[in-house]
Amino acid sequence: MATLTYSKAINQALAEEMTRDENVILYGQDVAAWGGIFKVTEGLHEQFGPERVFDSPISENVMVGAGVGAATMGLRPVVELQFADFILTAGDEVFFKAGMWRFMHGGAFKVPLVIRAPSGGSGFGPEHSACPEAFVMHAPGLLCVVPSTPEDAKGLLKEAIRLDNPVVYFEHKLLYAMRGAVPDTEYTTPFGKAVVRREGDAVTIVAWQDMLRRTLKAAEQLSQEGIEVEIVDPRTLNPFDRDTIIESVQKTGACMVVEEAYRTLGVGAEIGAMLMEHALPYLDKPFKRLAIPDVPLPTSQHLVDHIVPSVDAIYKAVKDLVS
Amino acid sequence: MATLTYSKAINQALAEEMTRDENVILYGQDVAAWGGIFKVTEGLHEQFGPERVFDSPISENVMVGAGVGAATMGLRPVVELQFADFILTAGDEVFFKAGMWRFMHGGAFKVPLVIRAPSGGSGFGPEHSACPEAFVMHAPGLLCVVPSTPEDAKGLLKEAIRLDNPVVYFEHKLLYAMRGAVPDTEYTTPFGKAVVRREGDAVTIVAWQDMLRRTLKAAEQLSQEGIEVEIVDPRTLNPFDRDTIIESVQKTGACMVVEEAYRTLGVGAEIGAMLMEHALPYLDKPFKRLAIPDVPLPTSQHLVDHIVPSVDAIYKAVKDLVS
Amino acid sequence: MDHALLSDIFKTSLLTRRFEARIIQMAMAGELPGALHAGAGQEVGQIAAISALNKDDYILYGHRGVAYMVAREVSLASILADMAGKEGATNRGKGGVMHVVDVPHGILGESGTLGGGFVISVGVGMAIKRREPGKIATYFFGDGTSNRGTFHESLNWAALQKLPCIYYCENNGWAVSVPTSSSTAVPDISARAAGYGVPGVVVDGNDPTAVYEVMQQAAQRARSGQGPTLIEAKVTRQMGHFVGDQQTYRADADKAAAKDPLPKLQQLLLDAGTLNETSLSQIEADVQQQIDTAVETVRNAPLLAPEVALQDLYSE
Amino acid sequence: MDHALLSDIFKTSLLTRRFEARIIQMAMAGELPGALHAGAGQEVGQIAAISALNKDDYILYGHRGVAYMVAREVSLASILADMAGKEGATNRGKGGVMHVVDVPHGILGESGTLGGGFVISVGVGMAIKRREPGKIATYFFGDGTSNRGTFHESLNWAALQKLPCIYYCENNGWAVSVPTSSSTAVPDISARAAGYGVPGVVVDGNDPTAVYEVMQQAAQRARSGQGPTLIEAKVTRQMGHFVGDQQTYRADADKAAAKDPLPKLQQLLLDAGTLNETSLSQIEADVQQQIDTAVETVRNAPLLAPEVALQDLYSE
Ligand SMILES: Cc1ncc(C[n+]2csc(CCOP(=O)(O)OP(=O)(O)O)c2C)c(N)n1
Ligand SMILES: Cc1ncc(C[n+]2csc(CCOP(=O)(O)OP(=O)(O)O)c2C)c(N)n1
Ligand SMILES: [Mg+2]
Ligand SMILES: [Mg+2]
Repeated sequence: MATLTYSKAINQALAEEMTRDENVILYGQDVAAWGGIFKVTEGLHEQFGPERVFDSPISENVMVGAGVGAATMGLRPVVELQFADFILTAGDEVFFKAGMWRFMHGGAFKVPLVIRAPSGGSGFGPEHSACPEAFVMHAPGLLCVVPSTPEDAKGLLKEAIRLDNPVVYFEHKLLYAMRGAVPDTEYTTPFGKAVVRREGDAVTIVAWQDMLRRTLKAAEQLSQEGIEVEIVDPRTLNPFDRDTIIESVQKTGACMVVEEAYRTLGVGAEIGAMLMEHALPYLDKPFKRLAIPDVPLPTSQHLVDHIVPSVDAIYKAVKDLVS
Repeated sequence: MATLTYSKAINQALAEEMTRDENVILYGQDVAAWGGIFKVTEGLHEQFGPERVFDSPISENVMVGAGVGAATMGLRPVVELQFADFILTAGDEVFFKAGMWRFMHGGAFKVPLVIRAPSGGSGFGPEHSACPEAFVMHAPGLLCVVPSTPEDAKGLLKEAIRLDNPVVYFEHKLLYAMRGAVPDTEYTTPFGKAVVRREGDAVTIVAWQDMLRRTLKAAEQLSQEGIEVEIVDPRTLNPFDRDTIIESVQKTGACMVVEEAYRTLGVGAEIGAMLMEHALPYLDKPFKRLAIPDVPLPTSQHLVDHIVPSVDAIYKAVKDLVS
Repeated sequence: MDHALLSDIFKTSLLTRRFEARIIQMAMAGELPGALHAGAGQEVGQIAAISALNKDDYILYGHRGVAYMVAREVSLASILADMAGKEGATNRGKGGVMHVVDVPHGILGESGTLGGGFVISVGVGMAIKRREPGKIATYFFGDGTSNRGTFHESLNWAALQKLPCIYYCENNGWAVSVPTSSSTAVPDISARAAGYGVPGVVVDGNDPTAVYEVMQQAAQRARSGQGPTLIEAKVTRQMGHFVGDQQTYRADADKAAAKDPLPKLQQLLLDAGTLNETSLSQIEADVQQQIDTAVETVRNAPLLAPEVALQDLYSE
Repeated sequence: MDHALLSDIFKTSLLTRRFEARIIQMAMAGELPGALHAGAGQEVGQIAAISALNKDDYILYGHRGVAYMVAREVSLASILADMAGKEGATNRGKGGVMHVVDVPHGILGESGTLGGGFVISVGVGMAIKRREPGKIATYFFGDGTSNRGTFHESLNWAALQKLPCIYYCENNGWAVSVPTSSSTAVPDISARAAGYGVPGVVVDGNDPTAVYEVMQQAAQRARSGQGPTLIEAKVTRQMGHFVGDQQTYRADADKAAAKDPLPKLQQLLLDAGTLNETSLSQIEADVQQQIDTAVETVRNAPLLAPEVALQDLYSE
């Protein structure tokens, strides 16, 4: 297994799938000569040429909408939005054209479209920093992916490109530099299968991307005090693997969600409601959500740090819960 | 008390507030000479003239965005989107400009904007039939109103127009013709106060707009069998009155949400998670959600009827729950 | 223009006109939902435009009538089935008459939010440029729809990539109850072509020959890799925006009939002797028969199963 | 143009140039976040344009530098405080340098999503037309931003309502790493004015006198109720898109300096005797002093309290 960064893993997935299938094209602002503002697409323009990898105007609506149209007629576009927040700037195209074009035409089309959406991070301000997963998870017709490791980033993107349904692929800006082992051999990662990142009995914590990384850190500290938390990484939010979470909760009797989305109707809300429907008998502690307290992400880092769940906040929340 | 239709109540609220404050303007497609495609704004163009009530181009982005800009500089625009779904067509303007303009400028502006969004109903197809409340409730900065009676339609709209914050006002298409008593004297209805529409002890049902109407019908049948359900109408989703729901659940020990939004991460998800956080000890029955099964609204009525919670479905769900 | 072709255009227009009349009749009688936006008065131009394209060129349309599908020989029964939510519907109850689709006949559907076709059609253009070179994607849209931001992003995109796309604007002077003059800063939508370096052409949409010719030029341009053309056809909406619209907002509603191209085309063909009273009544009879058969077929067709509501969202 | 005004423009431009240089220096040193998009080379035109407006006219700007605020005498310390997240910040840590706001000085802020200013500024136009007649709203935006759909919807809206708006496009030939030719189907953004029936004017953005004159005409037009003007200033981005951008994508980066209007303006004023070596060094000293004071003020200012993150969303 080679050790790669999260962004290099994405780059490899793109290169491999573009090599495998000439119908895969890639476009977005600055993705060509410059390799993307986050340098994720470096080298692809040179390798696959301007017909398959090209820069686009600042026109998010047509970027996504053209991707849908092209997908219905046999291409497999990968569209890079410069920031995940822009799925709302292209709201009609993401939620209605990508999400519903097949449905409203009675299944006459397939829509193999991937929208790459760099999410989270901070310092970019209210319109460039969000984790808008919940908007996508609520909307019918859109698959939703949240890779947390280089291995998953590669495997889930390769799978996304091969699927015949539209996928919003959230890549977390703060994970781009993360290093991790990636299989040398060809693989894809199936959608809808959560993974237990750490075993424990004290409480089940559901977290992904940067919040997973922070939760794992907090878990180390807690472990030194004899508190072993179980951590579930959903990997995809649609399809969503409830069973792994329910099984874990049957063991731990408690659940906490740590997420970088706005708290109200964040992904944690669905997990809470789902558990109340299917696991009420096993729950002996109140449900807990750590999330953004329903304000946009500010620009100044120390204000951001005040509202994004920190390792310490996760640590404290677990202590409260178990005591 | 006069008996008015829901749409006439909205019309009166607009007329009264425009009379009270000359900064209130109203625009949208077909709202002027024609009085709106749902005839809600009839007579206002004649009464207040073309500078204050005018038709707009088919330009949802600028319709909402200009409303925000105008609001920051002292007007109090009421923008009619022809269909509630279009809040996503104007996604950037609704979620970022209306929701965040004040925040990202450190409170330098007030944004007294009302977006009127005709929701629900059916036969209009996937892009003209949704109840997209959950998108708004998840987003920071947007107040969210879901009036269920002519009285509330008028009182909540008058309040919305007077508030200095942006409000998405969902008016349900199937309620336009609903008749109800409306006070003759001046009044406004405060945000954030749910109302118990029917008292009971069997289960707490949270429902609003057309789903409330159906739930009340189902409650009649259930009552004949000695099952008394308690029905809570939240009236506004942001601010959201948790206490009334929690108090009711403390009495009934069970909760069900009936809504016209997509099930996953619909408003019911937040209610379920909230109860699990704050009312777990009182809950002796699993939580239940009746909602749209995560597909868009089709056009054909009998397909719509298959997926929108019916009086009968509500009746059955309660029977399952209490037995 | 060749009269054989002209009389084909006439026949298809007549079929469409009578077919929509029947749909309206059935809607009034409560047998169908009143979701049709009648194309009466615009169908001659629509059909003339489509007849200038190859049968395998692709079409995205607006909501203004069913001529687009009729011109491409989508079965009348399937269109009725879409409205009735019955077996045989092209979109299986999901989209009704708004989203009639027939890929083999090049009918790629419609966006319910106006102007969605701008972005979808350039995507289709990107795909055919790479996978089916020589084909064209044409998007028919209204004057009001040209005020969507997607118009701008799409035309810039198509012009930049020299996509094989045609933008066919049907300027009927109205968007529901709003006259173009109160919604659009320029009288000619075609003036907007200048912002993208593409040809902008105005044509009398009531003149099938003129329409045919500008479409041919645009098609030739698109096929030879020179990119899109913006065509603006000046037309007249003969009826209300939707079934039952009394047009109380429209002072000149009565004057519309005088501009109806269908009787004019009929007269032209009669004068030229291409048609005569006998052939004409033969055509009328044939049209009625086609419509009657379609109506019968659909009356006898079963409703779609309610569970179909849950299908077609994801491809398995 | 009157040399007193020209030397004011020079002074403000120099102050802006030196101030941004200091900001970059502090960012490189890790004392500030590197969020600035330097306006070097574009500030002369920006300031000349603003000097043609009244002090109480409103301005919405893009992200290209801080000249807009400096021209309106927003305190340098408050701009630094916005970057540093300290007390005295105009947007209280919420928007950093991207959303500097100062309503009393007519600075109405920025949309983080490019082109949001198109829709906000026409709304401002609607409000001042009714509440503060005689005032103008000007929106400064880049060539790349003109490809947003909001450009189209906004210009049609403003033209239709004859709003007192000015659209000032700074065409610097680039959108980050993408040359205008690969993102925009027309070389002149101003060509797009034709689609809205408004004047489209190209001006040399390096020539303050020329800029001043076209802005005056546009302002006169807006104030007299004739509606918006689309001005396109051809300018040159002197530095990278953001702090630290090596511009590896830009072959002609080295040629940019030759087009820098600031030294030209300085030479012109020296040749004309409006400035001399003494007055010039006096100006430089004065500029340095203003900047030093601002930097000192901010260094001594306390960080905003973390809880401020939770404020300013709703007005009470
Ligand atoms: C984005 C959007 N806004 C509004 C509507 C509602 N609507 C349907 S048809 C129509 C008028 C369209 O006018 P035009 O484009 O000129 O076409 P015409 O009806 O005249 O053929 C409107 C406003 C819609 N479907 N989508
Ligand atoms: C809607 C949107 N898309 C993309 C971006 C990211 N972005 C910020 S600046 C920029 C380039 C802008 O180019 P231009 O408008 O020409 O202004 P310039 O930087 O040249 O001054 C881009 C793509 C954004 N902020 N908003
Ligand atoms: Mg029209
Ligand atoms: Mg530029």
